[in-house]
Amino acid sequence: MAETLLSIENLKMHFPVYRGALVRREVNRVRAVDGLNFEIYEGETLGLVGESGCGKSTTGRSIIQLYRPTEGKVVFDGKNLCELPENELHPLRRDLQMIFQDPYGSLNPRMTVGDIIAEPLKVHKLASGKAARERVQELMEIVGLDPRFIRRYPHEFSGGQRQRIGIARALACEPRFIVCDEPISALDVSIQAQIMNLMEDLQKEFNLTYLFIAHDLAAVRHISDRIAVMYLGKMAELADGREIYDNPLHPYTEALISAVPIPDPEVEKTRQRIVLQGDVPSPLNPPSGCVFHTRCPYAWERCAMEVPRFEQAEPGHYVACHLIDEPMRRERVKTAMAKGGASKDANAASKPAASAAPTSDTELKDEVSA
Amino acid sequence: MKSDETSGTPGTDDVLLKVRDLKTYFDTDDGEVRAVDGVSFEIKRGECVGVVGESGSGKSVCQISILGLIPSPPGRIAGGEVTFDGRDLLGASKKQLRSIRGNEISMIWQDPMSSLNPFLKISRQLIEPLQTHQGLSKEEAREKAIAMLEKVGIPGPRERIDQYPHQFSGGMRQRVMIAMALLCEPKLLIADEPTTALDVTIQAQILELIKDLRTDLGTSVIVITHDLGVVAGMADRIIVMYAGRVMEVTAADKLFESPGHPYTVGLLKSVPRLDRGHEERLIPIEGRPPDTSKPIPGCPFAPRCAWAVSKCHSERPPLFEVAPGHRSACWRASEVYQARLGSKASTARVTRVEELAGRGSINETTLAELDAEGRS
Amino acid sequence: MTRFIIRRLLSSVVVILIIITLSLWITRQAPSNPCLQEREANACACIKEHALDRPIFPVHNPPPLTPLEGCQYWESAGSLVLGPIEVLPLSEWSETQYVIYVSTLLQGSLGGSMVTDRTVIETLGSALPYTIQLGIQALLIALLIGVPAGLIAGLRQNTMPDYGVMTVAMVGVSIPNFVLGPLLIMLFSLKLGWFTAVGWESWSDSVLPSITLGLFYAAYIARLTRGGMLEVIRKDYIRTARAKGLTEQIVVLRHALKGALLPVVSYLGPAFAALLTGSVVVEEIFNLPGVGTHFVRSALNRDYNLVLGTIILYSSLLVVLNLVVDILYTVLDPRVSYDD
Amino acid sequence: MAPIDHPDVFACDADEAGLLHFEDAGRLVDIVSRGEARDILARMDTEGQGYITPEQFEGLPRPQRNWLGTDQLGRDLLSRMLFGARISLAVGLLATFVSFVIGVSYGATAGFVGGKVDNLMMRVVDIMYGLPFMFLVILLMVVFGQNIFLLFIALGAVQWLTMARIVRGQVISLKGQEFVEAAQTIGVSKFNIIFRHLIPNALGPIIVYATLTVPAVMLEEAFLSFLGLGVQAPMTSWGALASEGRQLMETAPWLIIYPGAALAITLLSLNFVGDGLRDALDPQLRKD
Amino acid sequence: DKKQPTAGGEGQAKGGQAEFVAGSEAEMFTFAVAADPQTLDPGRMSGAPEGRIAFNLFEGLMMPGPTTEGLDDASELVVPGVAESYELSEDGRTYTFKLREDAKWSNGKAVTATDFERSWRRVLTPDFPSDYQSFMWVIQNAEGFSKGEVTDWSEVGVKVVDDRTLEVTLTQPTPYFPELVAFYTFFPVPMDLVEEKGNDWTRPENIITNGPYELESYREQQDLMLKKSENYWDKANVALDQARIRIIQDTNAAVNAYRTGELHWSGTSLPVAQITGLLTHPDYLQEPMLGTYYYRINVTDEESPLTDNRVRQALAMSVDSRSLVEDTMNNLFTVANHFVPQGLPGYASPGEGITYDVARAKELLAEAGYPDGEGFPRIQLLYNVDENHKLIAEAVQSMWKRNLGVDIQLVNKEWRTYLQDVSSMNYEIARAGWIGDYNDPMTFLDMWETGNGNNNTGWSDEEYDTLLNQARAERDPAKRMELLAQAEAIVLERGPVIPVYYYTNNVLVSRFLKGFEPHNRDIHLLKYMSLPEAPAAEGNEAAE
Ligand SMILES: Nc1ncnc2c1ncn2[C@@H]1O[C@H](COP(=O)(O)OP(=O)(O)OP(=O)(O)O)[C@@H](O)[C@H]1O
Ligand SMILES: Nc1ncnc2c1ncn2[C@@H]1O[C@H](COP(=O)(O)OP(=O)(O)OP(=O)(O)O)[C@@H](O)[C@H]1O
Ligand SMILES: [Mg+2]
Ligand SMILES: [Mg+2]
Repeated sequence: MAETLLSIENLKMHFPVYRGALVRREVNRVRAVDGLNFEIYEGETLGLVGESGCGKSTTGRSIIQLYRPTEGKVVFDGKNLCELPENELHPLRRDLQMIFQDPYGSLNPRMTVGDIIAEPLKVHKLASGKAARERVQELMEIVGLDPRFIRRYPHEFSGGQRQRIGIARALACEPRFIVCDEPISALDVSIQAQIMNLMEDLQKEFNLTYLFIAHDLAAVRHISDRIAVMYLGKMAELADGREIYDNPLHPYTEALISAVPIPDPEVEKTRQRIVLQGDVPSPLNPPSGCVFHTRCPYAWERCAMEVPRFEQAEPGHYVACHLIDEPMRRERVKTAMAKGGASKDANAASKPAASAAPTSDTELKDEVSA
Repeated sequence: MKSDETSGTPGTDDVLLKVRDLKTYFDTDDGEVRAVDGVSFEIKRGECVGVVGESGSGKSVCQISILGLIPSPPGRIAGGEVTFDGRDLLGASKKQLRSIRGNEISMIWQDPMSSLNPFLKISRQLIEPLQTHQGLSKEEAREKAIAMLEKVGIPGPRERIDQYPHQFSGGMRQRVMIAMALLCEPKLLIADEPTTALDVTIQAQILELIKDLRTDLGTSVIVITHDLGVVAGMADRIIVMYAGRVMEVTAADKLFESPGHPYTVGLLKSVPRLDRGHEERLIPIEGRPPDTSKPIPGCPFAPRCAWAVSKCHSERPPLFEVAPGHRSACWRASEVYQARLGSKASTARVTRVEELAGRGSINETTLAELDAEGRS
Repeated sequence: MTRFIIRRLLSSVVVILIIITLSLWITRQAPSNPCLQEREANACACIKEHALDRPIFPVHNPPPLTPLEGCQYWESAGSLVLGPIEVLPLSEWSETQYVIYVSTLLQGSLGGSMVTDRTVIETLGSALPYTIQLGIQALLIALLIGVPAGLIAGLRQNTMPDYGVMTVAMVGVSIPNFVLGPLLIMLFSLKLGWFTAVGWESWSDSVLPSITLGLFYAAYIARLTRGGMLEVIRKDYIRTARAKGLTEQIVVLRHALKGALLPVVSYLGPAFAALLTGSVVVEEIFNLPGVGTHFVRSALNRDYNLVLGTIILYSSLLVVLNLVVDILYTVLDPRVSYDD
Repeated sequence: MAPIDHPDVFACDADEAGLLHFEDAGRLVDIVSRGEARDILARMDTEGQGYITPEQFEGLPRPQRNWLGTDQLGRDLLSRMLFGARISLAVGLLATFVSFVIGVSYGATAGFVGGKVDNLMMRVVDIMYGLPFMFLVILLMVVFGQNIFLLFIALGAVQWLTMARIVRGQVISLKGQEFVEAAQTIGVSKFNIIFRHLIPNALGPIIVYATLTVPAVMLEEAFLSFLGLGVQAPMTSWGALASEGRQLMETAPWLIIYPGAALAITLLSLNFVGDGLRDALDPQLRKD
Repeated sequence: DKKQPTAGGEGQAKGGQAEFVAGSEAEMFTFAVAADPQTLDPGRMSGAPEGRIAFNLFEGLMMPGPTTEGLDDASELVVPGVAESYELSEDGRTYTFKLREDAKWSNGKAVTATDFERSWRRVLTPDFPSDYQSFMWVIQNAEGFSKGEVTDWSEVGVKVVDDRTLEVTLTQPTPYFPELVAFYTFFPVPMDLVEEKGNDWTRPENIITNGPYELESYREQQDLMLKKSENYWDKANVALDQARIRIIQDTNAAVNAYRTGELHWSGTSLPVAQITGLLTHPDYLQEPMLGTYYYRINVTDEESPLTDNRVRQALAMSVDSRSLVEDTMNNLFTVANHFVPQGLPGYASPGEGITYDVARAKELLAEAGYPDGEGFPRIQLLYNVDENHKLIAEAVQSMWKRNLGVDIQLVNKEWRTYLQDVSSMNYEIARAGWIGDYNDPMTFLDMWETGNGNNNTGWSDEEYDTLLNQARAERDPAKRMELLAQAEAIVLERGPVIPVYYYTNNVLVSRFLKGFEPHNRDIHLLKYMSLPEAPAAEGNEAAE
């Protein structure tokens, strides 16, 4: 395994909610990211998936210190970024860059492409004047943009081209690590492929490390070496890409993978989909215990009481789930559901609450014995 | 599965919606954008048709045109025919249209966040169509709405019906939209990217829901999306659109197995699949979609097409039937089809589609050439 | 909601207190004073009575306003005192005008006018109903003209009705009301004799002033409504409403109107405030017994107590109005909630 | 005959016979007062016939017209309007510029920094809203003396409140956008983020509001003129002219019509200029 | 026929001006005053609106007569009020007023000499906020009493002989004392009520008056209603039963009100701009006023050329007041060459006064060292915000520029600031106006005495002071006037004043109103007026 580039320890990012007209009091906090522990290796692509609002972006932003985390450490080059003051952080910003989800929104509409790409050069005093211009043109070549477009404004480009501009800007300061925050979800299917290919090529060429955030599991699976699954501000599972697809340990990962539609009617016909019930709880008051227990088909009392630890279940495969301690439970519930005639149809059509509430152990036993 | 059986062979041949040569143009500063440029298709009763294609290919505009909701100006329907249940929609009066909209044809809009009126209670928005179309009293309509909310899986509908949209989560809003669309038990349901705004797990919920409702009510469904995975699981037939035109029409399973159009081929290749290894490099379609504000004499995909011959740039291909029920608008459709089928398939008979003869751009010689090309 | 209102009112008290403080300071910085001429014994007496010759704030140099013998003349440097500030000994604090004023205020009094025999509360009390009625009527006119005009323009964007309405609106915005008022008088009072030219005896007398005052805002509201309508009518939910087969009337009035009016509603607060203060001109032209005239005249007369009273009245009105607008906002837009 | 002290006096109108009628002189002369003109004419009218011929005074210049009439002192309205335009426009632009500078910096800072600072800064604005504008102006007139431009800088300083609110709102909505975050990740300084990224993007509404401020200030100046606190005579402004004119509305309607029209037309055009400027500054609307 | 429009031209007033009938819309006799009365207490009041009200609500020992026109003798200016008659002692210092028996308060109580004595004493109380306290200082020891120097009231020259006899002793002979007594500061107030209610006694619900009218109601910024008093001794001769006094602040509004038939009398004098269209209207009335509009010059600044009398004279001589009056002011006022207005009984201003003489002015200026205005500093002309003042200032500015080559700067300040600048002498030349308080030149001349609070120019002249003092002591009226004329000549020759015009009162008053005579102090008592049934209907039809 390659060297560790970044190590994240107990990262927390809480957004306070204030109230009060004159004297503002903090009344609550959005626990967007609530205690993450993982490492990112040099040269790898770490995929980060999860539903909307689970804290993926917040994680990425906290890592590159766009948000100053509430708690925890982000160790890069032996330095804890979270503790560095702004002026000491400034030189390190070069190494940590970000590509944004929205190719429209992430480019200042009032600046020309040249200015946008040149800005990091100027800020970090890497080049100026003619040199900067040449460097910009070079970067444009690298990402596959016609250097003649240097004077154009972002709106004069297509979505894919805009995303390339964003990539060129990120590359401009020759970073070592790039957070890619859903860089493809705003793009069209056919362009997504272009961008993903480009990113892969650049990674090879410049030995980049990516944190690739997306909620499209297929895309993440395609590009990533390892995949981390998040749920409601917590890490659910982290493993090698193949491993996580073939052997998901966390019920949420399992459901997620089963839910991703496959563009193949044959596969779709035979696939058994796990349809999770209910909505994602609010990070303002996350459920007790395991945050997933409200939607988990296998949940039992313990899940509501006790927060599962994020541990290595198999080599290189980390998961936060009590099921690891009771490996048989999953199978028992599945058979119980099948017996009870609970097909996915029935599930979807009516009783949404059925599986949302944790089934008690006794109930389960009854069903099994019946 | 039950639903799979019905979708395999539509119960009846009866055509519910027939669209012929529909053209919708927008007058913009850059000229006339031909968002929909001669689209024809049919929807049978009880059938579920998927419409795919990339962003801006005219999928939504085409459906909105059917409902007569194209904003005008700048939009206008420049030609074509839309027959719904034997009635001409394009020529219908406003009043007639209103009695069809929301009643016989309902629509689930792309973005549930913005498609519900944030200023009105859910109850009001739900009972409105019932009061308008079925003349129900407020109480009756309300009861019906509550029942429908229950059906689409909103817990505690009696309390929640008096809430405002912002008090619902995205998935629930989409369910409300669906409930609203189904309240009048429409004959045709158009779902415009019903899940793009949603998470995968919620998306799965919604897709299941639509499937089930379709089975229950026997409604015809048009699902618009650019997510091939979504249609793969839902649709009986698939229409592939590109630059305002229909590129290919076929049964869902056929499309993925043996696409008959280079565009479809490219599309399928560029999508990463969860069930395949990630080592396989994606093959994107190079180039950009054409500018629909300029007239395109030939095939709009020709500039990006590896198969393109000179004819592709100059003449617009009609829909050839490459296999029974499988049509493709490509001069080299049969070759493409064969190539994909490999040796398995017999030589496809290239047939000129008679309905589209009105175009008259193809004469005997070109056809003969084509046959010759196909044979070689 | 109640908590929100209470919270807002409490913070308003602080705001008003700051405004009083600043106003007191500013009024005292304004050159001259109410008792300058030989023949202003009344004001001089009043000043003595209200301890206005005491400093407002602990300042280094006692303010230059020291009454000379018999208070016939009052020397004033006529410029801002910007010297270094030195804290007054505590014993003198209770004598500062600030402390005196605020404590009388707490007793519910705004003091007496320095020019007339009446108290500030009496004077403002008799004027306020007129100003408020005028303001409300003008606002109603502005809304009744502005909203429909804006709706028409917005719904028929880039057509003749749109251009027509908007041109009229622009002209409306550009005519100063001291031109419009006399014009209306000339036409409707002098030429046609429909209305009286001055004074406010019956309801009909308030028609012309309300129009004069309201027309500017009508034009403004028309613009806002049009903008709001243009934005809302393109919203997805309007398309949804149409797709449901609703009649155009329901679509516009039930689905679009609320959203289109939001910018108008948020403008209502400032507008009403501006209406109240802006009524000065109209009150003068039509000789109406309103607060606006007091405001200007008291400032010109250096009738400190009346000035402060007017300011307090205005700022309280403003605060309350802004609160009302905020509440109105929640009524209109269910997404806005102050109780999260 | 005494030499004519003021050769420019004779901007007179003669009748067909070329005679200048004595009793008309008052109405014809527009540069000096009418009494003056009459005296001069009387001195020239050697025969005491009540009129003089051009021959009697060689230096008589050609007749000249007051295209838009004259005011009470016989001054040419058109010239006064042209002079008034200088003041009105200068006042409008200057005050707007001041409000622009203060409002934009203040609003952008409050919006960008956010939190407690924002809360505090906006409370200050609230308080300023409640302050008596009239008093501020009188006070400022004294503090700044009689310099009209300084006075209107002061006016602008009062006008910035709304601008600050608008800019703040814009900045708050913009700062959530990804390009701002992008700039932050690059390491662009806060100052540059505000002035290079946020403000240029908020420029549309800012410009529109600024062009609305110009008329607002011009009307405000007119309002001050109405109260008699406007420009210092003999300088004038459109507001002052209109306010003078309103008193003579019936006897001399042109005195209000022309300045009023000038005001209205200018405001109308400014509106279009504002829209145009906004479009011109927005690269997305720029046509190649 | 190619006439260009010119504002304020003489030909503006067109025919058919009689299209409205004054007061046709009013329910009763209605006139306007320009502001809310600051108080209804005659002892404390000052100002025109208050006076207008006080003269009808209250009655002094003497009252102003109906007119000041065509009088030969100053004594004709006043008519008996509460006093049937008075006697003047030989030395001209003691007046004995005989009060009439039937003079009553509106509550029916008799008006007695004690009422006067107590009222006057109130006014003379030290620190009593009366602006006209000094009017009483002609009474023996009154000044001392009011300043706290004399504490024993009995030393003051006011004696109640009996209920109906009041004896007043003056310090010096004061020929205009009867006119002072007819002024509201000398009016009686209901002292019992005053003592009971304090300042609240003037509230409509409390007030007790002794004049021909009673106050019925008062609405701030709107109107006061007067009704004829049943207890008034001369009620038989009071023709108007009721009157409404409307408070109309803006003169434009007043004209509009008049034109819509809501007023019988515009009340206040109307400014030039508004009246030009009505100059030929039959309701237009111009009456002379005892007042002068002038520019005062600050002579205290040693650096300034204005300390040089030649410069002042040059400036004064180059102001063409004829043109100002005739052209700028549309003849609404009277040309002023002197400081004391014309028409004071027994007084003739000295010589030609200041005449328009550009040549002489240039000479004087050259003598002073500024030939053709060269080297003349840019001095400032201060005036307060007002349309008329502005017009005059602009005209004067151009006259000086043209005639002398002197460039001045106009400075326009709002009233209070203007006042402050004037009283602290922070100006160079300032516009001013002076309205006489009584029909005697003294009211104009004593202000230039050294140390007078209204001087405000720093000018002081020993000879002048001496002349005034001589005049004060002089018993022979003719000689006295002669001395005063000499004094005026000094002011005009070396003084700090440039007279511009004499005020006149330009009002609109119904031509059907009887008993409205010209009065040079604008005192018009309702008591003298009557309104025959106005031919309102005819007028209304005439209007379209
Ligand atoms: N600045 C902020 N202030 C308050 N709450 C915030 C802020 N930023 C994010 N949040 C909240 O934190 C949670 C996680 O947000 P985040 O953007 O990280 O989610 P995400 O996983 O990236 O979702 P998506 O897929 O929609 O981008 C959400 O509930 C969001 O509302
Ligand atoms: N109001 C409009 N004015 C001008 N052009 C329009 C308008 N609406 C749509 N178009 C154009 O019509 C074309 C088709 O748009 P449409 O919305 O149907 O695409 P789509 O296939 O639904 O794409 P998506 O997947 O992004 O929803 C686009 O090129 C678009 O630019
Ligand atoms: Mg995100
Ligand atoms: Mg679409």
